[in-house]
Amino acid sequence: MALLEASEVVAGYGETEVLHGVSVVVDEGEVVTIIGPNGCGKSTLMKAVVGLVRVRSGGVAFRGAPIEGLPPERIVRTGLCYVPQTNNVFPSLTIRENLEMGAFVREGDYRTRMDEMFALFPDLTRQPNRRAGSLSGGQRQMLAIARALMLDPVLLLLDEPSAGLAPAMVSTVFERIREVNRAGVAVLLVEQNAWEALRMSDRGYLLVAGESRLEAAGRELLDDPDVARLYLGGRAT
Amino acid sequence: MDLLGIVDYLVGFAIMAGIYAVFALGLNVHWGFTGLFNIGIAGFFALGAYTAALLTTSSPDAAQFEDFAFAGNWSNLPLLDWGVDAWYVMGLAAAALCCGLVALPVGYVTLRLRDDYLAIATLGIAETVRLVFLNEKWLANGSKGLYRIPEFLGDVVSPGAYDYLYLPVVLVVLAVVFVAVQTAVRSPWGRVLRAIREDETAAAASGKDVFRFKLQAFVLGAMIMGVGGALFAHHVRFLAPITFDPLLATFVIWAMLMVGGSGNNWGAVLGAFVVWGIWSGTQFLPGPLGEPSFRLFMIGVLIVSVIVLRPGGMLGEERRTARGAPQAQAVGEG
Amino acid sequence: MAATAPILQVQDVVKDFDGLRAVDHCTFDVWPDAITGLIGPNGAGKTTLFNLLSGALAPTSGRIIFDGRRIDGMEMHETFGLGLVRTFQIPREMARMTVLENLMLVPAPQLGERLWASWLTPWRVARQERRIEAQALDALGLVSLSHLANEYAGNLSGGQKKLLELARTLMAEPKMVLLDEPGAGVNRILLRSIASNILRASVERGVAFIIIEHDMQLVMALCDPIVVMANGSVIAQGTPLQVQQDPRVLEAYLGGQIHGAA
Amino acid sequence: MLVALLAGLLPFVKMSLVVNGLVLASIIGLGAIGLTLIYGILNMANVAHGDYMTLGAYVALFFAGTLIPALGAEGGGIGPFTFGYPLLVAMPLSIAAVAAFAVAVDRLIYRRLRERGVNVVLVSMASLGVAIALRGLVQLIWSGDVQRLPRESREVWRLPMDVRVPPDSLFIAVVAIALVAATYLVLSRTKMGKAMRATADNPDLALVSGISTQRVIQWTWVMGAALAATAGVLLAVFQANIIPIMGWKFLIPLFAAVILGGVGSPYGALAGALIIGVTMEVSTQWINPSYKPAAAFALMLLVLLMRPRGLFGPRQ
Repeated sequence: MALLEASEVVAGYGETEVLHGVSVVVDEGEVVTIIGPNGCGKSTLMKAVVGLVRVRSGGVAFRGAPIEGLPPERIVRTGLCYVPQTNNVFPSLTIRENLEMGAFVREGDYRTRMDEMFALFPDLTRQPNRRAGSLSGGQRQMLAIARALMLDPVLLLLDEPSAGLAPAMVSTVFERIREVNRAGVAVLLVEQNAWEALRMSDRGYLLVAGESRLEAAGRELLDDPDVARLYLGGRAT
Repeated sequence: MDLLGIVDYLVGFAIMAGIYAVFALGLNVHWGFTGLFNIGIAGFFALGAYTAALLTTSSPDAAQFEDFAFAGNWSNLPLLDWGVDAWYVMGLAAAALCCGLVALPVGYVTLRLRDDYLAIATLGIAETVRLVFLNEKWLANGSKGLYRIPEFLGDVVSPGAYDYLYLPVVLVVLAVVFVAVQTAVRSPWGRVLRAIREDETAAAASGKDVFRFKLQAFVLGAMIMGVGGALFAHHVRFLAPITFDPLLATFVIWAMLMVGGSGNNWGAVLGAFVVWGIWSGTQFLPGPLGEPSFRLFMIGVLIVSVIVLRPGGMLGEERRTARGAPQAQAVGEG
Repeated sequence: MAATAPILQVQDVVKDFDGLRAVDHCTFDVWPDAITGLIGPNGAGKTTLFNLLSGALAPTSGRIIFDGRRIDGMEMHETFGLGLVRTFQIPREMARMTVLENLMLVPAPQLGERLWASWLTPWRVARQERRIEAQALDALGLVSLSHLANEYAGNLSGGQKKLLELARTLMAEPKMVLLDEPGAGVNRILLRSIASNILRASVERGVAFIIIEHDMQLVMALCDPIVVMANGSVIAQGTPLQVQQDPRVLEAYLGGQIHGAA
Repeated sequence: MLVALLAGLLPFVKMSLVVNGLVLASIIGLGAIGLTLIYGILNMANVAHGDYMTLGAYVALFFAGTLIPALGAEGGGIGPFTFGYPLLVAMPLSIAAVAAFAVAVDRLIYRRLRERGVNVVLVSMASLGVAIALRGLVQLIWSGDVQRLPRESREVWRLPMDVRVPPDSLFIAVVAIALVAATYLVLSRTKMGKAMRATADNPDLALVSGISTQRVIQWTWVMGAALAATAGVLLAVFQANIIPIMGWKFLIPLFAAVILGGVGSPYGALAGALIIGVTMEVSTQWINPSYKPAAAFALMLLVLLMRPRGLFGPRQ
């Protein structure tokens, strides 16, 4: 049984329909990347899965149980955590408090988990009482991922973790994501930075204009000549 | 009550409802068309009333009051005597002017900021105006108030018949204000106001100086409220700071506009008559139901109910359609 | 390019938010007879740049010169007054006003926008209103929305709102239009009509355009030159062909040495 | 700069006015912190906040002045204070009552409006309706006349520098400081307090972190109303009388403190309250004391003219 199974998801904002029936599957322990040109609906798909955008038709099942239509605060309790692309930390809260908020629905003690996070993201350890608003872009991204991991999720949804980061920072972030995955967490990744992302992915999907166009193993998708063409115009064959 | 008593009552009722309709129109310019949140109508109400009264009232016997110098009664000056009570008209105009002059600087400071800052600012105006008239005894006799405010046209009719003379005056002023407001909000000027109410950023992206229009609307609405205050002064002919309790000088007017339908001038007038009818009708209710406190409670409940259950009020906003354009299919309210 | 001087010069513009740099020393020119495409990955700073150009935001440093005048730090209604008009990614219509009113709002300066005019000289206002109404109906005709003139704008569909935005820019008789994703959420047929409207305005009226758009087919077909942004800076500019073949552009979109991987 | 200016004036100011100002400031502070929390998390100007204070004062009056004496529990005074033990019992009861009222009103009215996604100004408008209805209700139950808490003592303390304070002032200051400290602890130490700050920061991220907005809003009302009720009781003690309009009248200094401090910032509200409270009292050295609210209003306008986002708000 697949861990996450989104089938024929239709969703959008207001009058505008962005996803016209997208299907994506993530298995236990996998890294799956969704690539596609801007505006193809990658972020919308993420938001639909976590309940921030209403799924108009189609279904989302997590560990076999349907989760579409549930409010976000219920969905995260099922073991599925999400890191938005922007505004993904609480700026006026400290690093430590941000992590606590990540563990909001966790029963009992979360201190061990927090220590694990500090071990995984050493950048955050130095000043745990620093306000998140004063962190650099890379540090914020680490904090955002750490916040989502506080719940010990089975599946982590990352929306463009490399966006707006300096190139050196990008590889660090990807390195951390790999470590997270090695610890047994499945990752669903939306990325512009297709090359880096697909290299570490088990599988990839290409999304164009709200529809899934291609599904392939990570490296195969990388080598597909159609991909570059789809990104920069011209016709796909 | 005999027939004459009933007619007397109805005339008195119509005068008050008419005066309130003027206020409701002023509030409509603020809230209904521009989205300005004014919870200090009482300030402009009092300022307008006192201005008109001070211009026209002759000094009471000063010997009775220690620190009462009286700053008013400009009609004694032999400047103007144009026959048909020019000073009454001057009073109305001065009331409007004064309110405009107070609204201008306060609006200038707060209208660039968050929408709800204006609410606090208007509350501040109301309280400051009240305090001035309460404490500056030399100006308007403090808490004892001004009395013997002259009737329209002086004393041509007996006090008992004055209402019959004054009702047409109120209705004429109401009509003038109504036409002026209706013309203004239907003009391109009013179109900009409604655009600002709908989406400030988009209005700015359409090249409109949002701040300037908001300021104009705030001042115009305040001036209309000043006129309402002046009408009121010459009707009750007695003013004291306690007259301008927020209940009857602010809250009731909000209830009128919300019930009638904000954004619709006919609604504002209708709301004034309906709510004033309910207000003055319920005083005859038996027991605690007729008590002012219960009616105050009901006014609050009424405002909340309209917002929750029927945001458009009785009439709702009119849709402005163009004759030159093909007719649209019927579609529900947006 | 026939024009002799650029209509818009963006010079070394920087915008910081809360410690993050959204626009990083951007410099480029826009020519009056061109439809310029502005592309780049999400988070590249394109919309922020639009906000800086239109006056919704003030730059942290740098200069923006439009039509020979410095406009950085101006307010939105001021840049509009100079003939620089923008649209929004998510259309912002006046929901409880009719479609026609939404358009009639735009032309400036209108006589009737002075409060006194509608009281003292209503006939002159009415005359101007008739003219503006005719102009608005024309603009509606161009974008095929005539049948909805008296509908509340809030009741339009997403695509129709996009067309309304476009009509709004036409009403302004601008020198330059900034279009933020005119194609998003719009079907193919509508997209074609939007594109032809843009082209017509550019050719017939000499309006300069900058277009942010994700539909690359549309960009490549319509725009020349194309400016590519990534991480807040301009990384390439040139003809569609040049941009398509520029390895830096491919890298910005796909990350890392894509050719090295193959 | 403004602070420096005020400090420069200090030598010319009567100390007793400053002390009085600090006492007033602690009452304003309690109200303003609640108001600014509601502002920050629900994004609405709660115009009924003053009337929540009024309700708090009247409920306390009911317990301390009516119910407890009627039960025959003669309290007698506590030390030099004007009030007796009944007030100490009445205060928590009043807090509970006002908090319950605020939560009920939110369920009944504001939540529906939020779910409908209406403009925030319309929600504030609804709170105006609530303010009016609440005042009517208070008048209906307790009449519109001036009422007094039972008064057990009339002592005045004489301190150096010609400062004379009633002992009640000490009580007011101590209760206020204790509650501000408690609020600080709740916001910085408890999970719900942090969740409240998180929701004010970024509502969507709070949602996907599993924080239930509904519960956060409920607790915001509980805290805001509890602080307001306490402020109401303290105000009743401070001015030695209770009238239905007392809370509405208090809105100006409340909002002035909130706006000065930058909307949504509890610490800012506290600082704003200090400035407003001291200004109001000290202004009486030169102007007619009844102009105090006008002084608060003028100061607010002055600050908005120079710093539109308040003294402690973000700069951009």
